[in-house]
Amino acid sequence: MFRAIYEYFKEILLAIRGLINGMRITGKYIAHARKEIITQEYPDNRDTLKMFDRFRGEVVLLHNENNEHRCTGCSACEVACPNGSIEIIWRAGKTPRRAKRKSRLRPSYTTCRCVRCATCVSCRAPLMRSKWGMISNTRFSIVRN
Amino acid sequence: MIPGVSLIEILTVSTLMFFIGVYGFLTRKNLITILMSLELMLNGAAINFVAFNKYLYPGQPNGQLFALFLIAVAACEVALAIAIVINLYRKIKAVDVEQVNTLKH
Amino acid sequence: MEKIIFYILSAVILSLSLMSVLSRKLLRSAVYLFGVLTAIAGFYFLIGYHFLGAVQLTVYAGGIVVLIIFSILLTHEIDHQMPTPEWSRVAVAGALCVAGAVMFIQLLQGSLFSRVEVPEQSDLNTLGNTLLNPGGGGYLLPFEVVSILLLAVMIGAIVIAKQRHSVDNSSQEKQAP
Amino acid sequence: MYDFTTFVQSIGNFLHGQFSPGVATALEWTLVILIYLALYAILGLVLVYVERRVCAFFQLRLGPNRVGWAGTAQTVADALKLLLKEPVTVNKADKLLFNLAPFIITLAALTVISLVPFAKGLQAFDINIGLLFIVAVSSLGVVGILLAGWSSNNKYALIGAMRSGAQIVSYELSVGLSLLTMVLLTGTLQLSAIIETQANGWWIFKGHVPAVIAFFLYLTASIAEINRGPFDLPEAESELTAGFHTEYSGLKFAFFFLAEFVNMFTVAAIATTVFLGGWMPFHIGDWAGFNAVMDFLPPIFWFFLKVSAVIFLMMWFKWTFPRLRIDQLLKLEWKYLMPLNLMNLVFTAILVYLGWHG
Repeated sequence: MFRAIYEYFKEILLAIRGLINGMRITGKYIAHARKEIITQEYPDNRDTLKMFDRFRGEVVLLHNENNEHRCTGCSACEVACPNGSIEIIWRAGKTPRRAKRKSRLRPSYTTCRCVRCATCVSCRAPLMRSKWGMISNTRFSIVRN
Repeated sequence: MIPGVSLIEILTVSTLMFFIGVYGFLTRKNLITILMSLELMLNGAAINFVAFNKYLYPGQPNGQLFALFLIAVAACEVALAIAIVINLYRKIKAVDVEQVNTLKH
Repeated sequence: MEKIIFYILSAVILSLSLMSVLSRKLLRSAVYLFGVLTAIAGFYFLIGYHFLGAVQLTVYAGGIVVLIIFSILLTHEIDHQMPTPEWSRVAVAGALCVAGAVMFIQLLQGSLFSRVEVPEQSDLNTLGNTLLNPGGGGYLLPFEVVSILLLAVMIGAIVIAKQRHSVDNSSQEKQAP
Repeated sequence: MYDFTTFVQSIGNFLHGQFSPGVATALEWTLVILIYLALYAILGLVLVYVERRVCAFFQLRLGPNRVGWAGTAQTVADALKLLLKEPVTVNKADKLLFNLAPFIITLAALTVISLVPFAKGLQAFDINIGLLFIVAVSSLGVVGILLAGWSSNNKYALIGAMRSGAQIVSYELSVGLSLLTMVLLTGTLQLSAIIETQANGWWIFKGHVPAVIAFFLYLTASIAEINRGPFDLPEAESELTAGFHTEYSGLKFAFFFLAEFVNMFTVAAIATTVFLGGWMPFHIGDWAGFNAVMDFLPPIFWFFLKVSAVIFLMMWFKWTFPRLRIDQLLKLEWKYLMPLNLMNLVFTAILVYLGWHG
């Protein structure tokens, strides 16, 4: 009888101690909330955010300072891509000589199909790079031509 | 008392409410609706207690106390009735009074 | 002003109680009953008995109606509609009720109530003192009797509504191969 | 001491001087109703924003910080979105009850805040049974919840409503009992009179151990009564989609949402009134200078300061603990809160009988 009453009150006191412990921990969190926030406000801090080297994101075609790329249209990336998100489109020119020109080359890249495996990057090293940058405000920017 | 309202008007309202309850009690077959009609009748009676207290003996709280006891007894009655209804539903899957026709199940 | 409020309240009470009795959907009639009880609490507030009005709101509108709604939720489907009662029953009951109501109202019109003019007191203190007074017009004994009644009802309701496990177990054992 | 009684009376006198008595009363009522509706909307908007920000800080996130300065206009944008949404009604629902349910909940929440004394004389409805009336009216909201769950014709909504009903009906007892303890100490039910008794010290300091126990029991039980976390299992998102308001959308959903947050304010306001001295400033014994400085702040400021402290405590509580299971919830009420409350009540009764209370 007295044993049961003792156990009952002991249980209550232990519960109160547990509650205070839990609230102390979250209280510590909110006291240091300004310093320890782990959220990244992503598109705003794109310039300062450092990502690790092995990060894989959207693939981009590298351009030099004259805004020219060195893609020859070998289709190795198209072959390597597991789910067909890259497609090399040759625009049909009037003559075969003009059809071979680089400006007529149109690599199409669909981000919504891409799984960011970066298999395509390993084909020709300096041509493509896997880069973080997957954010789009409109649905038209999902397909890159 | 309410200025401009005579005792007779309040009693008329409570009488009409009581007889509406009686009508529901006689025509309904569902146990829960019978219970609700009973509540209407009880409330008509409670209004009578309160009105008589206010209009005839405003110095004493006796009518109020009767209404209080009435509310307490109504709560008891509803609790028991609902226990019975749920038990009945468990046994015969219905709460109609006409389907309760066996003495022991 | 009080007169207008009284007429509005009595119209609400009468129309909602009629709808509660006549509605064919069960939960709707419970909601109309809720409206009636709240309006009666409003009537108590209007007449100046605040304590009684608050008790009416707590026990009736917050307790009994919730119990009734619970039992409806446990025992009915949503598209359940009660059958209309047969016309002979409606006729007999309606005639009885109308006759009774007319008779009572006739009686009321003929009667004279002698009003006693007593200066009103602060009602909550007298109410509490009378309720817990052991002698001299006090109501301590009914109070205790009601509390014992409440305890008995609580135990009784639990015993009635409790599932009997022993019966179920024996029936299951019989069915088992 | 700032006093609003003369100010309120002068408005009443002005109206009665200008118009006939009936019109003046009607105008007064309209004014009060408009003020309370505005207060309701503003409270909802502010509390939703504060809740989201504070919750984010507890979880080391940022919370809404895009719309307006530090995200302050976020709730306005959300409210506009909810207003413009289509009010969908379920095809097989009981239309009348489906549309009635949000209004019952809103009415209950609004009626309760009409009793809260914001400052001396700044109270719409100073009734002599105030505390009992609050307990009575706050128990009406459960009818709206049950109706919403039933009339949606959805099993998740029905289960959520049943859980909510069981929870509210059982936790109401603890709320009532812990307030009854304080009624024993104060000796009155009227809210303004309860505040008057705390002129020489708040009850949580003056009422010794029983008042402190009653404060924490009241806080726990009323958090459970208004379905807030960690007792928010009627609307447990991971188990019941959204509980009783699964099928609601647009404005009707906003009513449920607002009522929940306004109920939070009401609970904090009643705790402030009964335990923390309402609009009374913080005084320490005989420190005349300190007390004078504290008196300098207007009472309405003190009231809202205390209310926001209690609300912060409630949010802290919510974002610390995981959600309870239904059997744990009912066990907490019937095995721990109720007996503790009863013991506390008897203890307080002995204390008051011996005349040892402040």
